[in-house]
Amino acid sequence: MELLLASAVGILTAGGIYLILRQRTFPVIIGLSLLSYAVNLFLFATGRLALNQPPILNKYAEVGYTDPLPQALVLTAIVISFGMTAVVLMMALSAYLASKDDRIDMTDSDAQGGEDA
Amino acid sequence: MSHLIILPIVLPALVGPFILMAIRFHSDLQRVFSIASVVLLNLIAVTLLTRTLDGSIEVYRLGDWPAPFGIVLVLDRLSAMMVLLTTVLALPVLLYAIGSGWDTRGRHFHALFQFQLMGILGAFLTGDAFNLFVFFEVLLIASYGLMIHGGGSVRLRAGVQYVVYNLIGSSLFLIALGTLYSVTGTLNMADLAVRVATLPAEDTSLIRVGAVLLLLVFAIKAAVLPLHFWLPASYANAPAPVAALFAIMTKVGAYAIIRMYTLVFGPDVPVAEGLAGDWLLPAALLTLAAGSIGILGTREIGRLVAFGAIASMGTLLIAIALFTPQATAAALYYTIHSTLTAALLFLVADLVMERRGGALSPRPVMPQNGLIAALFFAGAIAMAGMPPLSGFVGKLLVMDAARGDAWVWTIWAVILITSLITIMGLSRAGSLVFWKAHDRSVTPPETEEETDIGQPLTPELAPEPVPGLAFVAAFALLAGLVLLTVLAGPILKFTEATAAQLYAPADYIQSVLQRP
Amino acid sequence: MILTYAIFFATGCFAIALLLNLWKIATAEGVGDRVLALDTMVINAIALLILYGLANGTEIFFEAAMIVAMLGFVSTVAYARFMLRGNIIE
Amino acid sequence: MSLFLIAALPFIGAVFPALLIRAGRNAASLSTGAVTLLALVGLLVHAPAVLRGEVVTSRFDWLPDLGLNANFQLDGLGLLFATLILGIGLLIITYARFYLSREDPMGQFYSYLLMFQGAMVGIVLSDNILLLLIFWELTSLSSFLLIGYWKHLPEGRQGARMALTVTGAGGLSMIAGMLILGHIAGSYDLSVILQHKELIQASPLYAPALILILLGCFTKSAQFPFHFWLPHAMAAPTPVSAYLHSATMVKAGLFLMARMWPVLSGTDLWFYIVGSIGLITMVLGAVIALFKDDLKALLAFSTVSHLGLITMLLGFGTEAAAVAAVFHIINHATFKAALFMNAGIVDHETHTRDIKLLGGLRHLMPVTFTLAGIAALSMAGIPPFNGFLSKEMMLEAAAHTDWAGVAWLVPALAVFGALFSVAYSLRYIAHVFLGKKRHDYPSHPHDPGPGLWLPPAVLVTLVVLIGLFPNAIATPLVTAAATAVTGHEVHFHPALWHGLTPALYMSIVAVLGGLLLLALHRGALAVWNNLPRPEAKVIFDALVRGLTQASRGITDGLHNGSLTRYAVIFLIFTMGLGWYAFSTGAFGPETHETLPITAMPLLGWFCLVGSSLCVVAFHHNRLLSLVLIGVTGLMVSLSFSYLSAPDLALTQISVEVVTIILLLLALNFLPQETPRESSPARRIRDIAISVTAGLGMGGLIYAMMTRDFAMPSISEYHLANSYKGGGGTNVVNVILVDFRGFDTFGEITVLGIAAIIIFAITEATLGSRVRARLLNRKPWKPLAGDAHPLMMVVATRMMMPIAFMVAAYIFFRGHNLPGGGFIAGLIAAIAVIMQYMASGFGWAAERQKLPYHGIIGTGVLVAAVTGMGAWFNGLPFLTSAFGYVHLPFLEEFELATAALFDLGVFLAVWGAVLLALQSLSRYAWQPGIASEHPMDINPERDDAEIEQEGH
Amino acid sequence: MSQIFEYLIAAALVLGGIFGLVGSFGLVKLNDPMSRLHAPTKATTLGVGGVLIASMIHAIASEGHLSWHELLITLFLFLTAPITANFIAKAHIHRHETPQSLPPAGEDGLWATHDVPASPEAAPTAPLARD
Amino acid sequence: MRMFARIFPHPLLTGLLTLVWLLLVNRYSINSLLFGLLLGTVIPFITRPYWPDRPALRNPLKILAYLLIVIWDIVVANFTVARIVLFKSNASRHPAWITIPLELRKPEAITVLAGTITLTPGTVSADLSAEGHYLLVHCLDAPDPDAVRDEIKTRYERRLMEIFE
Ligand code: NA
Ligand code: NA
Repeated sequence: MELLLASAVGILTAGGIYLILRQRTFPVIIGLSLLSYAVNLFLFATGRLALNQPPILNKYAEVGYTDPLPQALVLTAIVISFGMTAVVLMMALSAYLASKDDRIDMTDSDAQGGEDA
Repeated sequence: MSHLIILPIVLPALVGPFILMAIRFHSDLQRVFSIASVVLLNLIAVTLLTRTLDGSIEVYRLGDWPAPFGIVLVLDRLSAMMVLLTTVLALPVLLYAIGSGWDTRGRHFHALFQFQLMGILGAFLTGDAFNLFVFFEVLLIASYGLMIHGGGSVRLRAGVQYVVYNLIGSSLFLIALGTLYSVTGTLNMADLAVRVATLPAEDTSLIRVGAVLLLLVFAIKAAVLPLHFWLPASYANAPAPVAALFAIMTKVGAYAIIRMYTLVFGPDVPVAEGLAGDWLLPAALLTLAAGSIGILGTREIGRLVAFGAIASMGTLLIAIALFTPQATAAALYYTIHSTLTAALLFLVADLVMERRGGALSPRPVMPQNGLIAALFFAGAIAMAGMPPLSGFVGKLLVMDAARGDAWVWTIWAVILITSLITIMGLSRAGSLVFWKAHDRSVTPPETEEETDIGQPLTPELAPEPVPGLAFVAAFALLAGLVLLTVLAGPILKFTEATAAQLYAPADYIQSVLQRP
Repeated sequence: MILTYAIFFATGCFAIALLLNLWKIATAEGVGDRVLALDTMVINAIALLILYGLANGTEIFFEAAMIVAMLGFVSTVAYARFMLRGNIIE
Repeated sequence: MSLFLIAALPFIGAVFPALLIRAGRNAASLSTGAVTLLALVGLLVHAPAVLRGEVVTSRFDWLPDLGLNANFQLDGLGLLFATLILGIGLLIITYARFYLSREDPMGQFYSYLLMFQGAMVGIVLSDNILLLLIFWELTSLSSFLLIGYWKHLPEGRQGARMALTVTGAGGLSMIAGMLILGHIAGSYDLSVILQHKELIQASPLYAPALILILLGCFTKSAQFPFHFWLPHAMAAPTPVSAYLHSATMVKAGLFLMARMWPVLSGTDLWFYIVGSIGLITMVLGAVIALFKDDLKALLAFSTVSHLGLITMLLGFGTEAAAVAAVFHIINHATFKAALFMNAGIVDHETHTRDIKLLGGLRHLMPVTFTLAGIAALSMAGIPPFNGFLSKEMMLEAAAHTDWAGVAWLVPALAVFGALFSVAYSLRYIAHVFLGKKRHDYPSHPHDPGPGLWLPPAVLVTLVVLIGLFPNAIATPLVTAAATAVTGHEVHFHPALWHGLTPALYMSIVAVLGGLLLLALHRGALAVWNNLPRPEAKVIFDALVRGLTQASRGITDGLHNGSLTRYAVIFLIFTMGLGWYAFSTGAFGPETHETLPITAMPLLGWFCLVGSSLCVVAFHHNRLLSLVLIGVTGLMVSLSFSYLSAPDLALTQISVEVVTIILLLLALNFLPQETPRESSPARRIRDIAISVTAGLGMGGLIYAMMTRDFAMPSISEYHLANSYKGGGGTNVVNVILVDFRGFDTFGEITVLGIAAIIIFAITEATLGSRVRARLLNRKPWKPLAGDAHPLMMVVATRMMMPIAFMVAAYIFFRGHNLPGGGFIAGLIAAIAVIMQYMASGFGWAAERQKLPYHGIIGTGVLVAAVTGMGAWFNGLPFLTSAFGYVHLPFLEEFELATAALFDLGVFLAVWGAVLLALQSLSRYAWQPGIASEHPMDINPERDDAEIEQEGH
Repeated sequence: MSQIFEYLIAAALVLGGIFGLVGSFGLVKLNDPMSRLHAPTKATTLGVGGVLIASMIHAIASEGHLSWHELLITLFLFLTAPITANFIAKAHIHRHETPQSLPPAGEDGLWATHDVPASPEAAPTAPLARD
Repeated sequence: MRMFARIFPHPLLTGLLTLVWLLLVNRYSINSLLFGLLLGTVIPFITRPYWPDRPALRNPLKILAYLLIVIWDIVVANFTVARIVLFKSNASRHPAWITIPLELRKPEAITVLAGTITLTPGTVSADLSAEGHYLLVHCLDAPDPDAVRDEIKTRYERRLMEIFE
């Protein structure tokens, strides 16, 4: 099972990074989403894997619980990355509307003037 | 139980939403509340600093949970100093934003400004690694908003780059924290220190990966080459007061490096052997080089200052990378200096850009040329590390601290040669902007390219800019630099005491982990 | 005993169903079919969640199933609306 | 007067002229003069004591930990220089008042001048070499301002930058030198350093220290090969040239060599570097000076030459030479400053400095001529003027100097230099003042008012007086100074006649040769002009331009705006360092038992991996990639569910849907396809990087999952105390709202900020020209009819309330079972989204204007205030209280402050999502977009209307 | 647990599983887009329904209390499935059908999806008057 | 009465929501009922603007009968569809579009009809006509489309007419 999760994290990471390295804003944002899945799973897995042991305290029986802390951390991370994604999406959209260009690189915009004194 | 420690976080966290909710449509009231909040923060910061002077460390246990199980805030000399530096910077920057009218060129400047402060101050105060991540995110997202304040296509595109780069960085932060947690089972920084120190020697690879990834995350913030690429475009395209405030953001990275690599992965911790200094020092040297070369090579005054900020981070990181108490003391002094300097120059750059555009090409004389030139001259002196301002003192301190290091000659050579390049670049820029304007051959450019940025959205409602206030703000920063120079002795005493506290982390650890 | 086999059988059915959906998503012609496959996938996933809860004797997955059901609807409608009108909340 | 004050006075005084200039030029100059005079008087008060051999000191601890202290001392050398600086300064101030025209900003000028003056005084009074460095660099800075004073002249701007670059570079190398020196001596205090000659000269660091310090001196004092900046600094107003570039600043290097003479001189290294450079400079400067037609250039190169002369003397390392050097410093200052002022008068009156256009001025400007004549004769070394005295001493010293075993070399070159010196000095007289009166002067010259000629006259008087009565006037000062330089008592008895010494013969040869050379000037000039010689400025400019261009190339090349490249560098660097860190550590065997791979997770793995690979493979079709990422999100959520993380599953899926909705809203305005534009090579590179990153990340997490915690996790405490101390059985939720509630507080702040940023961007964009573009936007594809289908609207009337119900349920149970404020907030938001999708944003918003900002603000405030509530019990922020409350007829409630905090979370999340949606829908707004009715087709309504119309 | 309950549950599960599989199989097998739409909207619904019924019976049988909340999911699915199908069908009509390829819509002229207003200003807010 | 209408804009919805709450908490006590009723009152009150009109049901009791028929049909439909999917080749299947003229006028009624059609044998409600007087239905396999139309009209629409109009 650990192998499955680790390889899934790896593939999500690879896919995310490949898309992040694309040249248009939209695939980059998709790539960031994929990467954030990978990171969330990664962070979650640092508590080790457990089946059927949700950290909901059982008053009636002695049962095992999986590590709740990484779950709480991932929750925070999910929320934050949601906010970030929304912002970058809006920025990318507005940048596109303002410049009619959705390239992520700005290689064109830095070549101007400058002379000797 | 003193709640003063948490006020630097809670106060802006209250004022921000209040501005959003209650006085969203009252620019004047927003200004009043924003200034009041920052003034109050300054008072709090001064009080906090005085409480650390005797070397005591205060711990604030959130939710009344004992460390390491809950989150703690820790006030020691370093955090107190950084808090005060932030608030001291914030006031003139805010005044400038109001004075120049920048605050009304987009929505929610003041709320975002408060949130930005909340994030920065929280990052300085927290004693929990994951909470540090959260505050990093708070300060980052506020910075995204501030960076694109006012809109405009170039700024937005630069903003997208800034955000994307930082999102990758945030992912790395989580990976690093996860790695550290998966080995040590804790998130509290003091507890991490204890556990890392007692880690079994036969299994250190993972913790080393976590440690180095964490360092990289901070290195991004601190704009260490080759992780600095986000900075020039972001800072150059950000509104000036924002860029000036960002001067402290790179210091957050520097702070975190100092904190983590003295407390948890200190020079004596075998696990962290060779993780920081080995590559950080050369990287810092290259950062300094890249920054100064940028200063000479740039075509635009905003970028010039941005590269100056990179160069000053290079110098600062050289001192940090030495990881000795003396060098760290020098680094802390230099931190104050470079923050105020970069802020001053960003404001000056804005004064220039507002009047003649930022291009380093001849334009006719602008209004208040002399006054702005004087400010630029002072800022340039500070940035180049020329006397009499604190940059020179800082440079000497850093060079002096490098004396015992094997790299001393390289460090000295790089610092001095880059100083020369910086001087050349700044004098070239100054001469072009302020002097060449007087040349009779200079005529106004035929067409000013039209921009759709930086115009007040509702001119009839927006309060007038107060140009005098803008100058007051710039001069206040300059005065700060003068004070930093004149009071170099006592301030250095303080940073030395701070460094001493950092390199003897037992106190910190004990204060945090003891049961109340 | 028979229950175990039944659960196993049903799980297997829905698992294969899920794979078929995935196959459709990977190979379909247009977006429409894929949205349909996604919608089916969501429903199959609900079944799997319930089955998993059944096998483990826990109701902890009920909420997940319910919310998946609700959200699957919303996202399918959103995709379809996008194809129809571009603006999904005009 | 305290030395500290003497050094500070000019700086303090620098404020006055800038402020007083509104009161008039006289006020500005008077205040400047008064400050200078005050400092001079303060200085001279100490003169008797110093001349007696005492050393006046003044100490002030500034940065004791660095060894940088404001320590000042005044000895003979300092007195000599300080007197020169302040005395000549006074004259220059007077002169400048009349020299500058009305258009020149005189307040600025005097401010700069005073700053410079203070810096110079600081240099010569410093008893701390770090302090000295500060003043040293300050002279560079203030001279930069002074040279560039006439901003409109390109020569001024370029000359200023050149001077700053050269002297700045020297200053920087001197910093290193001084730091080394201080390191060797163990102190940065001069008085200490000067006592450690043996220690210093024996140190292996002596050579680098010496060379670095000398670099500073040579650049400042325009020694070969750094001499070229000085002539270009002549673009400055003449008072500046007279002050900085003859009398004072250029002597700073000499001063420092003299200052350090006791500890640095006397070695071979010193002799060969300093002596040789001085010699070369002296000769070279003299030769070039002769062929300059610009008055100031002539004087500039003559200055170079004389500075070389003094350097050479200091380099000889003998006491006699040192004394001669000190004496010549005084003499040169007097006659050269006078000559510069004189040249300024000529320029001022004739409007030219070109010697070829001049001649015969003695008829029109007798006073000027007289002053020029005496000063130039002194410069030429003609008795009975002071220049003669020191030149004799120089020749005497040269005559006894043996260079690497060659006895004749130094004397011969010294005579050669002196010969040229005579020639250019006399040329200054002959070609400017003598000869026939011309009729083609650019202006009508006549003697200026006394304001301009009195200052040089004072200096010329000194030239004469020192020449005639050296012992009465110069000896005490020179003795004191030379004693300070050499470190022991010096006896100095200058006289016009020493008998038939070698120096006298050499002098005679020089004078006669000089006269001859002048006579042959035209021919010599022709030869000179045909000589190939490097033009320093061209080389320097090329260097600077090259450096600038290289910098630009590097900078633009590095920071080319390509985020993808930045990211690639970032990733490679990170992976490299990560691998380094991993491979240099120890890696033990697996300790944690793994779970078996069963069918269910394998299936999930297939779906997850398959869908994410599809996302990548089909990413060019943007809508499709959104559908596919929906699958991925669903699978991630199921994975969480399967792996005992129900809260995560709920959160993941809800966030997923809202994200997709936002992405769809945005995609409406974006291109529908991503073009294929990456080259195959680039794709391969990207694949390599991403696969490596994936392997790294997967490997890392696998390594972690297969190992136990090295120490017990703190979460054991959370499990143990969740119910007891936090009042909830859902440990994750208790961690979120209690143990780590502060994280959550930060997190909702992030979300709130995100929403207001989105709002702010919308405002900014709609406030710009983009608005018109949006209003005239055409859909990217033909639209379907029936925007608000009847079935959807009707279903929503049920679904939305049910969704709210579910949200309430999720909210209330969160503390004990999976759920909580965050998920509830998202579900509530989705409920509203359903309504928006059914009848349109406009229709819905018209019916219920939700104050989005207020909701977010309330949320954050509720959370904060809840946290602060604990303060009233004297407990820290976010300390929770809880208890179970039975309200009659209602469910048993756990009333926890944490629930209130969670309410804040709920509101912030809900508001944030809605504000984001609102912002996006504002982009889509076009006239008439908001429908009047909830659904487009409604037969009931239509029929009713038709019926009404029928009536 | 009594045998009868067990058989009931097993039957519901097997039935549900088969229907679920058939639905997804239909999605792959059927060759025209509109036909594919049938499979999931019905078969899958009942598939899940079967599982839910099984779960409900199981709760009654094992814990002895009435657990009806699976009904809620059924309710959701029954409420939403027609809407989903309607939207997907509309999307298909919009993209792949023309007014000519569909049966006539009687006196209404066009099917709603094809009834595109000329411009946003002329959005279908006011009905056309008819005799 | 008006007061009642303001507080309970849709009493049936209130009932439904209360039921939903009971199902959610999965606990059938008076406390839960009361709390569900509370939420079931508050939520429709808040969402009232989105459902402005109050459709009156003429014959609510017939709903139950209708429901039973539909559920039965759904079960049957599933077997039918399963047979078609599994055993009928694509070539021998006769998919068809059919137009169903509507007598129903109320949106709620039309929705229920369309929903029923979708959930029952081999038919999917695809679209409504421009004025809402016809329903476009797709049949998975309809050798005789007219029969399908007639059955829908008689089996479902007639009953709905009784309930709604
Ligand atoms: Na929760
Ligand atoms: Na608590």
